[in-house]
Amino acid sequence: MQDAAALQGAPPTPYHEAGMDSTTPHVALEGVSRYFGGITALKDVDFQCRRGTIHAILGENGAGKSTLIKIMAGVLPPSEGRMLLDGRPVAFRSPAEARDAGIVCIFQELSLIPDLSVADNIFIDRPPRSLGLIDRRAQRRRSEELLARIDCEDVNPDTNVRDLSLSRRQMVEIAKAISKNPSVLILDEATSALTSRDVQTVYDLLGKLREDNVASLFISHRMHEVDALCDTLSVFRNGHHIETFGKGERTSGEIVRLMIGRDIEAQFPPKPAPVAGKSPALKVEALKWEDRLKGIDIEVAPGEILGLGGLDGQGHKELLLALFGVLKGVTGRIELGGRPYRPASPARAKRQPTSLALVPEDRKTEGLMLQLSIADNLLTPNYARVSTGPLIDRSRADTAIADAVTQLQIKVGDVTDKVETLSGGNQQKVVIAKWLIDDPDVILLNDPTRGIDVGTKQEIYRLMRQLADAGKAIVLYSTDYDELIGCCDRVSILYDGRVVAELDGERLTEENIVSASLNIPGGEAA
Amino acid sequence: MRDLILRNRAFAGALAMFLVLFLGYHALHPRGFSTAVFIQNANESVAIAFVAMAQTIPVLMGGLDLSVGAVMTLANCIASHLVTGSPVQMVLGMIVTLACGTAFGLMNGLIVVYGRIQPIIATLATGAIAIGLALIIRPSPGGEIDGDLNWAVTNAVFDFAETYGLADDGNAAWLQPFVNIPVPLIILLVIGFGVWIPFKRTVTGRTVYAIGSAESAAFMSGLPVRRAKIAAFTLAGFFASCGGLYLAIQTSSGNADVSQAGAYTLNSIAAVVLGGSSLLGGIGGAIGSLVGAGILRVISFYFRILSIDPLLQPLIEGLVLLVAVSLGALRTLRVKNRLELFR
Amino acid sequence: GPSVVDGPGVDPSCFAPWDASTKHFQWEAQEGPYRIAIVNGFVGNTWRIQMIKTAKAYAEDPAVKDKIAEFKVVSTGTDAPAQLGAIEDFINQGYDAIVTIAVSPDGFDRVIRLADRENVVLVPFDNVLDTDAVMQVNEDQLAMGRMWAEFALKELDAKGVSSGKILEVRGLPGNSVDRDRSIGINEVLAADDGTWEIVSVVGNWDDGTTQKVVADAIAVHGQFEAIIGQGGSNGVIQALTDAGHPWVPVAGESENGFRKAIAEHSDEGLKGISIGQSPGLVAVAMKAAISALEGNVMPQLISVPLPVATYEELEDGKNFWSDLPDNFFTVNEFPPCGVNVSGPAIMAQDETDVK
Amino acid sequence: MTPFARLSPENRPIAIAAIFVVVIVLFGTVYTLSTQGTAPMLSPGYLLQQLQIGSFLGICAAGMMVVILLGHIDLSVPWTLTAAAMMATTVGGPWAIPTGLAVGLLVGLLNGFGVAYLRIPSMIFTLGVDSVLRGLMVAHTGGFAPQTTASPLMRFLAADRIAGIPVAIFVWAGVSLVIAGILTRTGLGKAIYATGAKEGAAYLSGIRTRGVIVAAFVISALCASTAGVLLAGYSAKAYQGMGNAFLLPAIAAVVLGGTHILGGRGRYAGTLVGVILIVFLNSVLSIMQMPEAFRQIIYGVVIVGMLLVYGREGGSRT
Ligand SMILES: Nc1ncnc2c1ncn2[C@@H]1O[C@H](COP(=O)(O)OP(=O)(O)OP(=O)(O)O)[C@@H](O)[C@H]1O
Ligand SMILES: Nc1ncnc2c1ncn2[C@@H]1O[C@H](COP(=O)(O)OP(=O)(O)OP(=O)(O)O)[C@@H](O)[C@H]1O
Ligand SMILES: [Mg+2]
Ligand SMILES: [Mg+2]
Repeated sequence: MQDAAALQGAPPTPYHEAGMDSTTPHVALEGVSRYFGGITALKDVDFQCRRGTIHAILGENGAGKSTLIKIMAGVLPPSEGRMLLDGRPVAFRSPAEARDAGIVCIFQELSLIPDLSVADNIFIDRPPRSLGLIDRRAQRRRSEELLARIDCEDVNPDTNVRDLSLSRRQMVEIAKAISKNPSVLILDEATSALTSRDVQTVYDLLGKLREDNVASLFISHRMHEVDALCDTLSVFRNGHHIETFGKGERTSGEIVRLMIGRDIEAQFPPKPAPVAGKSPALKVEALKWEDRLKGIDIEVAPGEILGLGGLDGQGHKELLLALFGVLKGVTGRIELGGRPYRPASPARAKRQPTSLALVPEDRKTEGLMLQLSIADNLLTPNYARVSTGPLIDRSRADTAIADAVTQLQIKVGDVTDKVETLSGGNQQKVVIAKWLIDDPDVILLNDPTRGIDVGTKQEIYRLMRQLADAGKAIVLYSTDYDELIGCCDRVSILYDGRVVAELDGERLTEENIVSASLNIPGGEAA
Repeated sequence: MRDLILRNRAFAGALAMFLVLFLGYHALHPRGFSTAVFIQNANESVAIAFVAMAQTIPVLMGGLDLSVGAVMTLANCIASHLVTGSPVQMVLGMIVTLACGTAFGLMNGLIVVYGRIQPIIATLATGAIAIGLALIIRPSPGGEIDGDLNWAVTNAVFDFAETYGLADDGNAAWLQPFVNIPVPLIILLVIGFGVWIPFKRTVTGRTVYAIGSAESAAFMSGLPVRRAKIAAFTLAGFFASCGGLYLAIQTSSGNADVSQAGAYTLNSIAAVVLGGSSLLGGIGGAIGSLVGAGILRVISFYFRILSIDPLLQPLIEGLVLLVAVSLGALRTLRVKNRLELFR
Repeated sequence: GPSVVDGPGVDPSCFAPWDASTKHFQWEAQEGPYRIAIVNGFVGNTWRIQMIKTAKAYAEDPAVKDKIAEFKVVSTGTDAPAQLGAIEDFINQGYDAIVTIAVSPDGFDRVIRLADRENVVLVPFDNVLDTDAVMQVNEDQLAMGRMWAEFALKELDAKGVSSGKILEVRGLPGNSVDRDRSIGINEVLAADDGTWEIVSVVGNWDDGTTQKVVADAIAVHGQFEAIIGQGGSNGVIQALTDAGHPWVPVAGESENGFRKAIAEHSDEGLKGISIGQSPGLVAVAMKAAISALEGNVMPQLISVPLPVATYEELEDGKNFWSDLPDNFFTVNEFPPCGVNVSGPAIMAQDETDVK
Repeated sequence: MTPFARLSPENRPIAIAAIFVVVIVLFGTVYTLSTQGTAPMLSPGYLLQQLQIGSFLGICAAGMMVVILLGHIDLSVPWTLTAAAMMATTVGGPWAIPTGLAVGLLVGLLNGFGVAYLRIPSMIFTLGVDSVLRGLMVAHTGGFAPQTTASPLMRFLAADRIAGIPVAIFVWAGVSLVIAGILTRTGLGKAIYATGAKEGAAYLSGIRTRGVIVAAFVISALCASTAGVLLAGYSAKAYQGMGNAFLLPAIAAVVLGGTHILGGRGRYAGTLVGVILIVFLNSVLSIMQMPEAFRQIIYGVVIVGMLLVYGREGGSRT
């Protein structure tokens, strides 16, 4: 592994920022390392951040970003080194202590309580009180104010968080964070599921906070968000702090190279020319379910990648679950490989002659069994495939696992390690790989690159295209417009449980996606 | 919002079930709707209701306390030695009894938090310890609890006043609206509401719910997770010892009955479920469990007024319990997204 | 409540006072027929089931049928408040007499007070109360313990054995019956001039536990000269058989299986004595309740004679039944009381075809 | 504790429990040597006899483990065991054992149905089933005098010996092989772990999790009924309440063997060691004629103590 300076061919640019140089940084880490057993998550990191800036932290999956902010937020103690707040050493033993010092964090794995109401969640640890007891009315009123501040008037403070979509939850999480009047606000991939409208709200918010002299730390794998927003950028790789620089001092290409230690070629693999007249592998007509799907028509042919776009909560998730047999009471016509198909259960879906696979939304609860080994996870859908009678054939199982690991280049030490020891990107690969062993014909992907670094994303894009070329039909839902445009042969935009537009070729542009997503009449033509 | 209603629907359903059963019983009873029968009903329900409330708090946290019955028994045995003598001594005895039970709950909490042992197993073990201690304290049943206290506390307000010569021997005019209320009911409601409702509206209480709903999120949100866990088990110990203390006064004695302790623990879980709390945590409340305990008791009341073959009674009781808890399954049938089943 | 009066009471052959100092009660005579309830505690072992069946059968007995207007049985489990509640409920419902097996020897003060206030006759039997404020029916547990031990010593003496290990199998810990029987046993053994090492194990009165603990004890201690078991006697026999332990004198309960074994092996050395706490006690208690309601003078504590059978007295078809299951309790009748519901009659009610 | 640090989290409890078993046996030996001058605990005869009695618990625990791996629990074990034994002896003859096992099958299906299809928490559904079974057996015993004598085959399996070794131990070994085989070698076993670890994820992976749950409860009930049939054979008859002594020790054995009570983790070898630990602990306490009160306290302390020694749960705070 080259070090950063060698890579640049020049010593690292010293970090400077107009007018702020002389002040002590608000938060500073000195020589911080963090080990998990044998794993080094952070090594000898010096890091500073200042008030009144928005500071991006960039790096591949597993670079140590989350670990860094967990140390700052009191979730994890550092193994070595120390932390300074306004020049004074501090050692937080819990998130509560960090919060008392003004450091508030929105964690990657959200920290909302599903069975409590939005208002309860926003004021979870410091509710307004009267006579020592929680004042529910005041809490509700102040929640409404906060939600209004981030343009979320549509969220009722009395709703249970369980009933909110992921993007609404992220917004509630943001409301909760700002309710604490932080001096340091940390967002760890807190915008990963937000749609562009909400992202804009968050940008505005962060801008205002900057004016209020708050230090914001922003972790995201979406480069364009970082470009648009941040004053200062820090790149981490393999637990090392590689470099910190000001906005505009590096091109995106350079940043990516700093992050992954090499250049990457064009982000998306080229699309093949469309082949007409193939009979669809999956054909859906007038699919309805509850009040979420109101008559969906889509079809996708072998070799094709169909994108699903649109604002969050328009029925994408339900569509994929309905096809996979998870939902009850689905009506409409579905054909798989030309044969009628009635979804009943995932077990049935995967045993169809034209078989289905689903990479679900949340890999931690729906995709993986975190405490089981990588091997067991990979084999979960495939035991029938590697068994003779009731008994598992060990050698066949081992081959299948080895093949999957090589095919997806999953970075594993030992396949008997628990899957929770993998970084997020590699976990995601495990979810995809376990289905590839099953050799499905139609692959349903629910935002498979959420929270995945650029390098890994690119691998996944390449893999999707390879699978399509090998004759698979792919349905890809993504919140990332670039991804839809770059990857998909065609994109269907969903709005309120219906397909409102189908875009392909020339018409597959960000503008068209946005206007169709908002269901602006005629917008598609614009 | 929908979920909020659903949450209350479980409680409302429990309350409705209780009322139907309870009113039906009184309608069939030859002396239904009389003070004597209310007193009897209340007396019989206090201990199980306290133990059910005790069980609720760990359940809300997503755990189970298998020691509640044993702690009740332990408190019962302690009280049988201490609640005697002069009024001051008796009050002191009661305080010590409650303190012991609470301390035992605290110990449960400390083991769960600092030993990082799953509550169900930790309390399975500490429950055995509590029973062992109870057997040492009271190798064979007995005790000399004050007879007046027994009579005063297990009757209506009037008898209480009369026994202790309060309010003009219970004849004071201002007391008249209350004279027919059973004292055990008052004790139950005062302690139940007086402790639970405030607790629920503290950050610690809310944290108990949060832990049951999503523990790591609770921790990340800066909630006092450890403190809440310890508080939950401590409060469970307190409620369980209230049950034990009442039992001691009610029976004027202590009895380290192992099978009774086990039965109370299991019934407390059934009461919690009948009362609409989720064993997965995060949903429900102690007041629901109070109602759940009532349901459990009323079911058995029916055997006393209906003519049912005595040898079929256990079967019928089992079936009714099974059907009652299965009513919760109706919710499952309505679920349209199967992923919601897997919480 | 009852007034305390001078004895003697009615029908002393059936309602024998416990001892000379036993006081006597008399209730105001009430018009029959009566409403009688039985409040059982735990249900789920053979003894209790046999007891309930006996109660039901006795209520149908021509001698008392006309005196009973309504008869109800409930089992409340090992839950003191539930049992107290059931008793109180029946008092509230206006029942005339309540027969009960107490789940605890204490704690009935309140219901006794209520029963007295409402003139309800409360009759605990079997597991009785530590009080002299109610009329109770029981066998003398202390005497039973003594008799077991005396028998064992007599048989050992006859064999010429004067030292060795004696195994005592105890019942449910914390129960007063267990305590009294054990006191009786140990009193006699201690007073004997032989040198006995007493090994004591806890069998909970149930066959399985008893079998296990006896088997363990044999494995550890090798051989016993005699075994005195409070209950679960079938388990004692089974453990001896399985371990190939030589037959020795065994004192035990009145299970049919135990008596079968004694009858079969007494020649080989299984000198046995079988004394039982009879499920038929319930009938005596019911009869006592009715008698009290009729205004008769009743002893406060009624002693039911111990139904003893030694190996010399066993007779198939009379005090044991070789063709019936092991589990039921043989002694069920009390002829002086006119309680003639026999064990086989109870346990084979519908069984004519099964046999 | 340091030598254990290198063991995997699954194996650590097993090793520690095994060492504790040895400690118990040694302690018992020292005790008997000092009080009676003999060392029965070291004699093969005594050990075999203890294991023979332990085999009933062992078989119950094997089934219980499968259910616990799912994160569920089977509280109906006591009366499943009793009902199987009572029905087996009632029918008698060659059909005794099949009848007993059929009872287990039915109970397992019922439990599985309630938990998997109605989605009632197992803690409460199996409790209800237990009391229904108790009610059925009370009614059964009270209806007419059912036959309670074990059939000769039941006697043979539970009480006889082959080459000096109790047949019951062979039965236990057989059950152990089957369960261990299912857990490690079959898709069903893997599906049990997967479902226990995260049912939603397992379901979305195409595992029929409801079927898996039913299967696990059937296995548990079959084990309980096997134990019931054997126990009736050992006692030569069936009786009310014969299962009461097995529930908590079975759960304790599973947990002491390192199986996680919330499911997804655990090895069968651990359960085996856990059973042996409990059996020998009982033996020593019996030999010492320990009063019930102290027994209870010792059980509690041993469970808490062992779990503390096993160490804290994995790093994550979940
Ligand atoms: N609790 C833990 N136990 C073991 N290893 C851990 C733990 N937490 C983090 N790691 C390891 O530390 C390294 C850094 O993880 P970290 O979460 O900081 O990465 P990240 O930069 O946030 O990645 P991502 O972009 O995927 O969120 C990874 O290799 C990870 O495997
Ligand atoms: N209990 C644990 N044991 C071992 N490793 C852990 C544990 N918890 C977390 N990790 C490691 O921490 C790393 C970071 O986890 P984190 O929770 O930040 O999400 P992530 O997996 O990095 O998500 P993503 O990359 O999709 O953003 C993971 O890669 C994982 O390897
Ligand atoms: Mg991260
Ligand atoms: Mg991440």
